[in-house]
Amino acid sequence: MLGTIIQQTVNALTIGSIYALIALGYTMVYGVLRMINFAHGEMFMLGAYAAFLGLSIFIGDIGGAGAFALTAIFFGAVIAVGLVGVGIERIAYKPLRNSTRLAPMLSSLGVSLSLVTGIQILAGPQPVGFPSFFPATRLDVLGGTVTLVQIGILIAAFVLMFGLYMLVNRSRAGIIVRAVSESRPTAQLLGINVNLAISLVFFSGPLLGAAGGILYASYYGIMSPSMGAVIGLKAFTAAILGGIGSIPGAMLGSFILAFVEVAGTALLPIVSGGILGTEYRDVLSFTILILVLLVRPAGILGTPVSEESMVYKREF
Amino acid sequence: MKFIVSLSFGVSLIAAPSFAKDVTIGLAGPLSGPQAYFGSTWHNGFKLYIDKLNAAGGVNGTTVKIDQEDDKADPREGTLVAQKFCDNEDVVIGLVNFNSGVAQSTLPIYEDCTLPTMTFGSNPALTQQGYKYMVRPVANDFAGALLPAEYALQKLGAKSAIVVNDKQVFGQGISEIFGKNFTAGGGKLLDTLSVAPTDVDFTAVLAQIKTKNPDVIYLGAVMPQLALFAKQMHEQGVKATLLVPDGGYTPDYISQAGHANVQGSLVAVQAPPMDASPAIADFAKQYKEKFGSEAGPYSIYGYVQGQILEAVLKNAKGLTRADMNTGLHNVKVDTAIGHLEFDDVGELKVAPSYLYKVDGDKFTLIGQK
Amino acid sequence: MTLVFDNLRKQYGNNVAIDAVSTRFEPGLIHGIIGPNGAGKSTLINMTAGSYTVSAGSISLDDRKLSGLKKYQIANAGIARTYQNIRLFDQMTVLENLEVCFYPQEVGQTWKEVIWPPFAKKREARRQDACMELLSFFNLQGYAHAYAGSLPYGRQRMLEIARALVTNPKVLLLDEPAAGLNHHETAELTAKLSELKSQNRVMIIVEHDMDLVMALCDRIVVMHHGKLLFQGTPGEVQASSDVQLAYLGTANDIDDIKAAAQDRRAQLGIRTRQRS
Amino acid sequence: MSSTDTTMQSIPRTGRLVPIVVFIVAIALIALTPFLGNYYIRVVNGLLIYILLGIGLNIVIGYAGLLDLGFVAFYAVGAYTYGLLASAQLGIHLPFLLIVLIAALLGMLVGILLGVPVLKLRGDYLAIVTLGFGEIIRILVNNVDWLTGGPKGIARLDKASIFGIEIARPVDFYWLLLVTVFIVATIVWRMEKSILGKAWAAIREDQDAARGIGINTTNAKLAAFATSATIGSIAGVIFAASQRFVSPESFSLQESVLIVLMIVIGGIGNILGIIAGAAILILLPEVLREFAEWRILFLGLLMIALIILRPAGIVPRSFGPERLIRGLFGK
Repeated sequence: MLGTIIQQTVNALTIGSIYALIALGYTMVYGVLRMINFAHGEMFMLGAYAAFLGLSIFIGDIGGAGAFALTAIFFGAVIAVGLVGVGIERIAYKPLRNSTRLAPMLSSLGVSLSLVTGIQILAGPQPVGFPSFFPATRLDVLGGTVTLVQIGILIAAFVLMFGLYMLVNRSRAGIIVRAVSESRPTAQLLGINVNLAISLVFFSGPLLGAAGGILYASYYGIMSPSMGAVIGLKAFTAAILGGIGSIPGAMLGSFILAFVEVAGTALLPIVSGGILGTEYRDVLSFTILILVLLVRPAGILGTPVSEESMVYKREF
Repeated sequence: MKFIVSLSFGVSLIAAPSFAKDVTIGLAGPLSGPQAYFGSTWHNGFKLYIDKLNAAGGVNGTTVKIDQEDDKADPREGTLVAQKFCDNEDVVIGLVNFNSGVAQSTLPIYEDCTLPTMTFGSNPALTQQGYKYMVRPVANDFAGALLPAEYALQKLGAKSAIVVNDKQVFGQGISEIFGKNFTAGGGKLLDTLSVAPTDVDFTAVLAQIKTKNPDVIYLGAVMPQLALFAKQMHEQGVKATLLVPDGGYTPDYISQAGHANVQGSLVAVQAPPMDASPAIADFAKQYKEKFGSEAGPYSIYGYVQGQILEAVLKNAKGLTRADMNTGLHNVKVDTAIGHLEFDDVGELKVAPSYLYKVDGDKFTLIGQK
Repeated sequence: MTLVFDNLRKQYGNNVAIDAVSTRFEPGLIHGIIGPNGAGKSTLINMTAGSYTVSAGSISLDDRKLSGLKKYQIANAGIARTYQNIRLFDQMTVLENLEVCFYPQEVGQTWKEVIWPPFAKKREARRQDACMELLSFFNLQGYAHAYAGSLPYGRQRMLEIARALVTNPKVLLLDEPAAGLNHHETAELTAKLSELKSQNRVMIIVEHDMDLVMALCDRIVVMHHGKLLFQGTPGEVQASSDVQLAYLGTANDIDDIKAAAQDRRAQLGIRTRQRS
Repeated sequence: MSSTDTTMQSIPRTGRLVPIVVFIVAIALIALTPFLGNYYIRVVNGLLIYILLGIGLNIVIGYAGLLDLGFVAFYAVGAYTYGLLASAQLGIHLPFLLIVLIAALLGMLVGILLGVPVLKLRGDYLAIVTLGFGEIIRILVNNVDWLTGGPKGIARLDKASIFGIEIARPVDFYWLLLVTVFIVATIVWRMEKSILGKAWAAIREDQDAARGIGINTTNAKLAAFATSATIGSIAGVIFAASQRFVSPESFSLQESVLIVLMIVIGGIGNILGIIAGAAILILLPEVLREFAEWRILFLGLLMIALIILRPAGIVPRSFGPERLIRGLFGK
């Protein structure tokens, strides 16, 4: 029993940390542009494909690759995707910055569709096996089974999230981003380079998402053009749950969602006496999301919008 | 009228006037979206054979044209494609619908326009609705799930099983049949679990399965879930033997799951071993030469459907839809996967079924029926 | 028809924004609420209109308790307001901005409007006549079919007041109506507001422009740090030593302070730019 | 008043040419369609169903300004109502029009039940919650096998008939859909012009100010939600009757998103815009069918281009049915 609990906890933490890496991108973009970036799941997918391309060009056989080469490819891939993110913002979202809120969101849907289909045409629609960045060693912890890959992912995700935390809270770039999130007009008035802040966000968000994608592909051993859609939706749900716009909220929301999913799978059949099977897991997640929002309409850590301080009169 | 038609839709979809010695085969399957891989590789198998056929001058001088359409695995798109084939008088046979769900919505349309089809959807219900213009050149799920259950009980000595399915028509159907066969044979079904068709993480389900410690697990799903499940099953320390349906009969199953993770896993397929007959080995080689990639899990069926078509054309009295329908129902043909003929409702009379075990990098035949 | 504040209190966490305010606003008079920034003037307006909840005490109109009602119910009880930052329905025409105010009275027969075009036509004509009359009063009739968001700022202010007046409210709350207006427009506003004075209406104005307040208001409430400091006629207010000490002494400086703040921000802005 | 006349940005008045051309083309297309092949009629039928769905969802998104990403749930309610009440699944075989009525009421009820708890949420939170409801309904439909047939769906639905006339061929559905779209569009357009429609617009522009002028926003939003759900449900019934098969695959999140896209690309808040949007997103992939996945790539890029070039949609909000009619009759 204890073994199962440990095992399930590690499972949830692993999924949660991948969700968190993606959710952060949603929440940061929302912070500066009040926009839901539906193409963000595709950054996750691009990360995996970029790393795969790097691996096949520079290494060929992963077995012979040293840790340094792997790290270099990892960072090369995530930075490349970060730049793609900045480019996409310039082309597809920037012209719409003063338009309705729906316009950039739907433009991002177009970007998402184009990227998925583009990769499908370039690399084929089929799922492709992805080599593991970590040795596939199983550990036995008090009867529960934990793999080295899971621990590696946890460490990598936490290092990245800590890095982001330091960047946002301790660096000048972070101050600029936070100022723009607080209020774009005021930041503009204060002479802050708003474009720079937005570019920073569209660089670091996709970068983290791509990192999530590489970790994910190497954990599950597979990647496919459509991999970003489902996980992107989940990460977005997590970001909303935690309070979109809030960076700690995105992380908290991700881990809560992951634990709810694992608990749904593990406990739903038992609690409901077999009436509700594991297939109702997503119903449970969405129900909890809805209940949380009914109590806290702006998510767990989000700041509720007071009527007189509404930045936007129109919601969309 | 045809002029207006093409004008108003901005593109001419009307086939050029055909010579009497041509037939067109309508191919419908998912060519875009997540299932595109299955649809396109299945169709490629068919194209491979037809190109060979045409290069050799056709059948009795009749060459075969292909009209390949994307149904996006969506019932609504499927009906549009079906109607398109129906309206095009040159189309005499439809090679249609990878998904049973799509077939359910298109079969009535084909029936209405008397266009005979070779249907790929393997759900048993399809042939039980009285359609007169369909045959199913693949074994239905009854056949597909019988052999693994028998093998598990008799050869593996399994006493308990857990069934996992993806809540799709195919996955749920075939795993239910496995469950029934397994229980009927004296085994104990500990639990039936469902996952979402888009899931990639099965760790939570597996940790629960681990506590019940079944002898075998039957997974009713398709690739890549089969590989993901096998990999995570091993990583989560679940010791049971994994049984999977035909989707797993591909090198991807071994490579994507990781070599060590699938050893001993059983795959039930309607196809004989790739190296069992020279025909299949030859097919695999030709496919790779032509398309530059390994054959997909269902490519061989496309190839076999080409062989069926050849036999039908050989013996046909004419080239009308009615002739083709008669031909299909009466066909007796030796194909790459064995001898095939159809019964009254269009089901295979003898549906060969084979069971393989993953052994190293290969699938080893361990049973057949 | 008297608006009564009884021991009113507003609290955010430990922060008390309004403390023990009791006063009465009589009809037929124009009431001004003044006080330095942060004194709680706008908070009073927002509480009255139902935008903010009341922490303790009560607001009532005659014998009807308003505090605790929902915002739309308060509006339907006859309280109309304008906003510090103009809040018009930008993508609706000027005429529609006014027409929509008939919703509470007319919504019950929407179905009849939908299925019976002549009824809809008659109703629309009646509605539009009433609105056009009001628009003429504010010299906005020429804009009737323009989108409200496209109007010049000063016209938007006028339109917002017109919208508040469509349903002939018992209480009219104006939150800094002169903010952002030029001298000419302020004069026009002063004239229109004094014309609107009526025995059937309580008018309350929160305003920084002291000239306008002193010229227009019959009675003034002075707020300071969330408390009611003084109330009386403009003359009494100007004469009060309390008010002079707490407020009027710096009143002339408010603009200076604003300007100083502007400078500070500008400096900060330059510094930030240099940094980044 | 001449000075204000020149400064104001009044709604522009185009000549009569555009309305007359649009009208003639529309009439010609409507009249020609029945003479086309069945395939083309089916394509047009699909288009009409999406127009119907677009009109329904537009009430919530275009008029009331609420982003609903779970609209397909109501479509599913209608489709399964037909599936269950006109098939061997429960052994019930009710007439088509009765089912339309039942589905309309049921759609409205579900709309209100879903609306009551969620409508106090704002913007993006409302969007994700409606998305969640859409997914919940789809998962339920996929899993309550004893009722809905689960992933297998319900096959062999009854042929529809109205007053003894069988509605089975594509051309029958064409006329049925055309009449339905016309009636629904007229009703919805009149609702938009009514005082309720103006309240929706006020909510869209500024919820708080709308409350400030006495609009019970919860009720007005509920009315929008319920009307939209009713239309979605009716579209579902016709869809099920024309496919004679229902399964959960038809009610994925992508469908909801597609309808939102249709509305925004075409011209939000405008019935004519919806028709334009549907034409692009439904007809274009059909026309480009032979290009397989390239057509999807093209569609994606086209979406970005259209939104950037015309963020408010192809057809401006001001060019609505009213302008069309005015242009035609020269008023």
